[in-house]
Amino acid sequence: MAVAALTQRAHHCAAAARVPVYPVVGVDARDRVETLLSDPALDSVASPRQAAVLLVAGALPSYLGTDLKRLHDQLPHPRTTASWCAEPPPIPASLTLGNGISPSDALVAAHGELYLGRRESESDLLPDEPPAPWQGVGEHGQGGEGMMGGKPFGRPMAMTGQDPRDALPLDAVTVDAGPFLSTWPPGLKLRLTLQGDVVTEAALLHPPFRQTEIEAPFRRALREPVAIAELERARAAHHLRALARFLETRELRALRMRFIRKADAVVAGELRTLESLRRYFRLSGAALAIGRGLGTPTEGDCACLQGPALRAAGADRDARTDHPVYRRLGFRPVCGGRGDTASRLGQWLAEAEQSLALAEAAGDVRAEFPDGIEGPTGPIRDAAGELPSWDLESLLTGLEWDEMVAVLASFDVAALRQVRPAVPAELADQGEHS
Amino acid sequence: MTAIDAAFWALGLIALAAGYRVFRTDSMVRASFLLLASFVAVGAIMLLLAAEYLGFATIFMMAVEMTVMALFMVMFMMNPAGLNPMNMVHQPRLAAAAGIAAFAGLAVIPLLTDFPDRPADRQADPIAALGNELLGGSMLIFESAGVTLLATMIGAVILSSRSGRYGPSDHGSVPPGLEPGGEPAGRRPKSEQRDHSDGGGHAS
Amino acid sequence: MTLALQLASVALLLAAGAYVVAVMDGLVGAALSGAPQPRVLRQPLERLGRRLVQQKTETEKPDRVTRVLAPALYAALAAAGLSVVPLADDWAAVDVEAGIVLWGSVEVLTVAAVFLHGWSPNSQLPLIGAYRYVAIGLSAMLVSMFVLIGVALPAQSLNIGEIVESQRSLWNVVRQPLGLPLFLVLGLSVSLRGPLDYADSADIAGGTSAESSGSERLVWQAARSAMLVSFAAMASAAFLGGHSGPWLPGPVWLLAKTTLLLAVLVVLGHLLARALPSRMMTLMWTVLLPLAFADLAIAGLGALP
Amino acid sequence: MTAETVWLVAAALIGIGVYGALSQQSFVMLMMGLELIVNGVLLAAVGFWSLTAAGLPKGQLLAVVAMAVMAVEMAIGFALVVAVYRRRQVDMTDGLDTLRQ
Repeated sequence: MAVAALTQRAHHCAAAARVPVYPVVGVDARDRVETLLSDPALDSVASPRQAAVLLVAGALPSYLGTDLKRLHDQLPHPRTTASWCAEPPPIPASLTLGNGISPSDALVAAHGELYLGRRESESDLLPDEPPAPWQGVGEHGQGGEGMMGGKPFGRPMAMTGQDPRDALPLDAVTVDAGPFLSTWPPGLKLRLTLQGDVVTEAALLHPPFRQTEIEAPFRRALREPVAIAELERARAAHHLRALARFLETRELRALRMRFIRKADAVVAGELRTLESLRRYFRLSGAALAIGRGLGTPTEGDCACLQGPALRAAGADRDARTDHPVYRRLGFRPVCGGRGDTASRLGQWLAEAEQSLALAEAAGDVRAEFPDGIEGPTGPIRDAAGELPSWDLESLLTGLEWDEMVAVLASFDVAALRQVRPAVPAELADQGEHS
Repeated sequence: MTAIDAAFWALGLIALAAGYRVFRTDSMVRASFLLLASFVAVGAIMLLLAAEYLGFATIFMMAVEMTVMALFMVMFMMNPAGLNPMNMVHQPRLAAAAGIAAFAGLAVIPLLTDFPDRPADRQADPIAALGNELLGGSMLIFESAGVTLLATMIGAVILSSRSGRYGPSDHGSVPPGLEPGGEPAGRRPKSEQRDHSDGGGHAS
Repeated sequence: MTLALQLASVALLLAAGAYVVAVMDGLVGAALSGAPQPRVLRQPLERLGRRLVQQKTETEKPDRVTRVLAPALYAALAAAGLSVVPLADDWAAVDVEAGIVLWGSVEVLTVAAVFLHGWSPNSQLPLIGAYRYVAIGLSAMLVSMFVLIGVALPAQSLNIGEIVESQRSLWNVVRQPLGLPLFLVLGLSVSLRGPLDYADSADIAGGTSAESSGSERLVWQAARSAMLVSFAAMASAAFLGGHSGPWLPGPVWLLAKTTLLLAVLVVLGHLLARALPSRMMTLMWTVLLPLAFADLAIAGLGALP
Repeated sequence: MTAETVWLVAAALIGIGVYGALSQQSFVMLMMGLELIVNGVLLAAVGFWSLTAAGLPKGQLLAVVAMAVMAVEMAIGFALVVAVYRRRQVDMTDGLDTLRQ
């Protein structure tokens, strides 16, 4: 009796809790999802094992369906899937957001129903099979081959490989990471060979999805006059969001939320200075935490980059320099960094501050940019040609996992999308983990 | 049987069972932590024996050692849980016989000899006594242990670091020539005729 | 009977402390993020409810024994650490002569528990968390041991009660100014918090607890908070004079000092960025460890008769 | 808990350690056998100190020395494993047959 009452009580408590959401972000959905998850009633979690709601937002290519289904099955019961602007949803979703009622209210309501038993928990989409078949394989049925090799008990067996750092060859294991790993650019999938937490080999299997929501005013400016203030605020918001993502990799979830909320305030024109954000950034020691010289691309690779990443490496290329309106505003590109991770972060912060100052100075000046405009991640033109590929793989080789995550977070999606995958995405072996 | 007796037998059993399982499991991480369990049980027995400092110090030291050992296992064999079943035992009969002989030989001593029953005074402060002994009468022993540990640290760093006397130790290391670019000085190791890629180094 | 009573009081203190930590986390998080949190006082209980009814997930071929034991061991270590802290004059749950050494074992076994927690699910990301935590956790522990020896010097005893007693006239935080800041590093490390969270961090999808849900996660998270409480109590006994203070009864003083340290630790955890493991390692061995030596030297000079 | 029973347990630990050290091929496992032997010695020394030597301080000293031995053994042992592994890629005693040059 007492047990039943307690269980009942626990269910009621659980139903009222913040909704643990694991977001799967597709094409052009990242900013929207981040803004949604900055609602205090929702809690964006780092692992699918901690979530109750799988939020699938934006379009996803169908060849990632198996990855997504596996991710879905990793959520513990009770669980539910919500699709948001994903038409058609790549996996069956019991909840569709965006029909009138606000998405966060819909998620809260569904989560409550889930724990009160008024909504069925979703069953597995894939048969319960080991990530790599192992039972019955090998002489002891453990999936291994002799002393080395094979996939004993479903995990790849480590094999000795060369160490790039001090030539102590330890055992290395190859795993696929992504495409839905939290704190990674959504869609990015890498095949990594790890020794401990050191990446000894990296190959790009799938580039991150396009995220161009913030570029809408810039594309509009190619055709019609748009207020400079609007453009510059959008640019500042983009940079603040990028910094927020980096802060998350430094375990600063509260500050990340602050940056995202401020980014939204910037777009709405409610914020005129980034003084307090800069103070928090400095106080947190985020730049000290990564130090200098991490993730510096070669000179050739730097030349392939665009926008802030290029300017962080010292080049003063900025399409705004030659525009008469910007010249009148006294615009000078911010540049002169060392091209490493810390200078890319500093670049974002400095450019965001500069953009806000420009937005203030411009007032309601409007301008048109028929020949192309400097977007938040690089020049935007009507007839955009293929951009040159650069070598992300060797940039990541030799880094520790945490260093790799920091480096990845210091590039915008556009830069990562320039890298050509080692294997066509559709053909890449379907990996094992989220 | 008092509570202390019961605790002693239980802990003794844990120490022995865990110690034996160390050599019977096929995962080296498990082996490390089984050994740690054995040490923790022995440390707890020491607490029962009123050796408070030694008991906790044993647990403390062994926890560090075994965690590092487990880390080494993962470093050299990065396999999350359980290795491929492997038989890493040689001369098992001889080893078992030697083990039993060692036990029997040692067990005979307490059983046949009549030791005086002079338990330590539980009211006395054994930690202060140990401290006074270490920095008093047995200062020399204590200091030699300290110097030995220092030498160990230096030796361990030199042994495990990459650089040998004449360059990276994993490359064949040879002394520099007498004139620039000349033949290496010193006696030439015999192996050089057999295997050029693997010239004499300091590990031979 | 008294033993049962003492154990119960330790468990109660830890549970209450874990709740306070969760509330502080909510408040500090809300203040820093600029987003007001609804129902800060109720949220920990709601999370508790969810973890009680949520499914406990399984991984492929885990080490079942250690998967259950590691969180339990972590919680037990937190209790063991708190049990040697005297709540009032001559009243600690367990009065051991070598209290400082016991706390040292607690620190080290915590590293072992975290490693086992990451190793047991047979999964890549948790193992990476476990693997790199050992390196950082052991370094932080090394620093803390020198600091604790410095605290034992003026008391001429390894007993925590004696150490509190030795601070009647002057707190250790004044006598050895380097001690408390260095010791706080350990607090963030043993409870896997903020700048020293190398085991359960976001960059590896939750690290050692990336595969845990439901009751397993409940015990683990509760143990993390409990360990922070246990550490704060130990730090206030070692540096802030523990239960000693004028006017008010001893336990109230200890509670106040512990709460203050908890608040400091929670704020630091939310505010400071986690350094790259290699940089943190360098910091520990080239800056913090020499500082710990300096602290020990200061303590030694101060303890000269 | 008498001195005899403590020493019996210690003797059994030493016996298991001897078995382990002689039967294992891996260096690290071999070291574990040695550690277990020292563990037995440690227990015997503390038992001696506590139950028959009337708390003589030298008894504890013996245990401290045993611990130092253990630390030295482990540190040098690991360093040797790393050094040999660097050159030979082996971590098994049988692999050392070819070390003679």
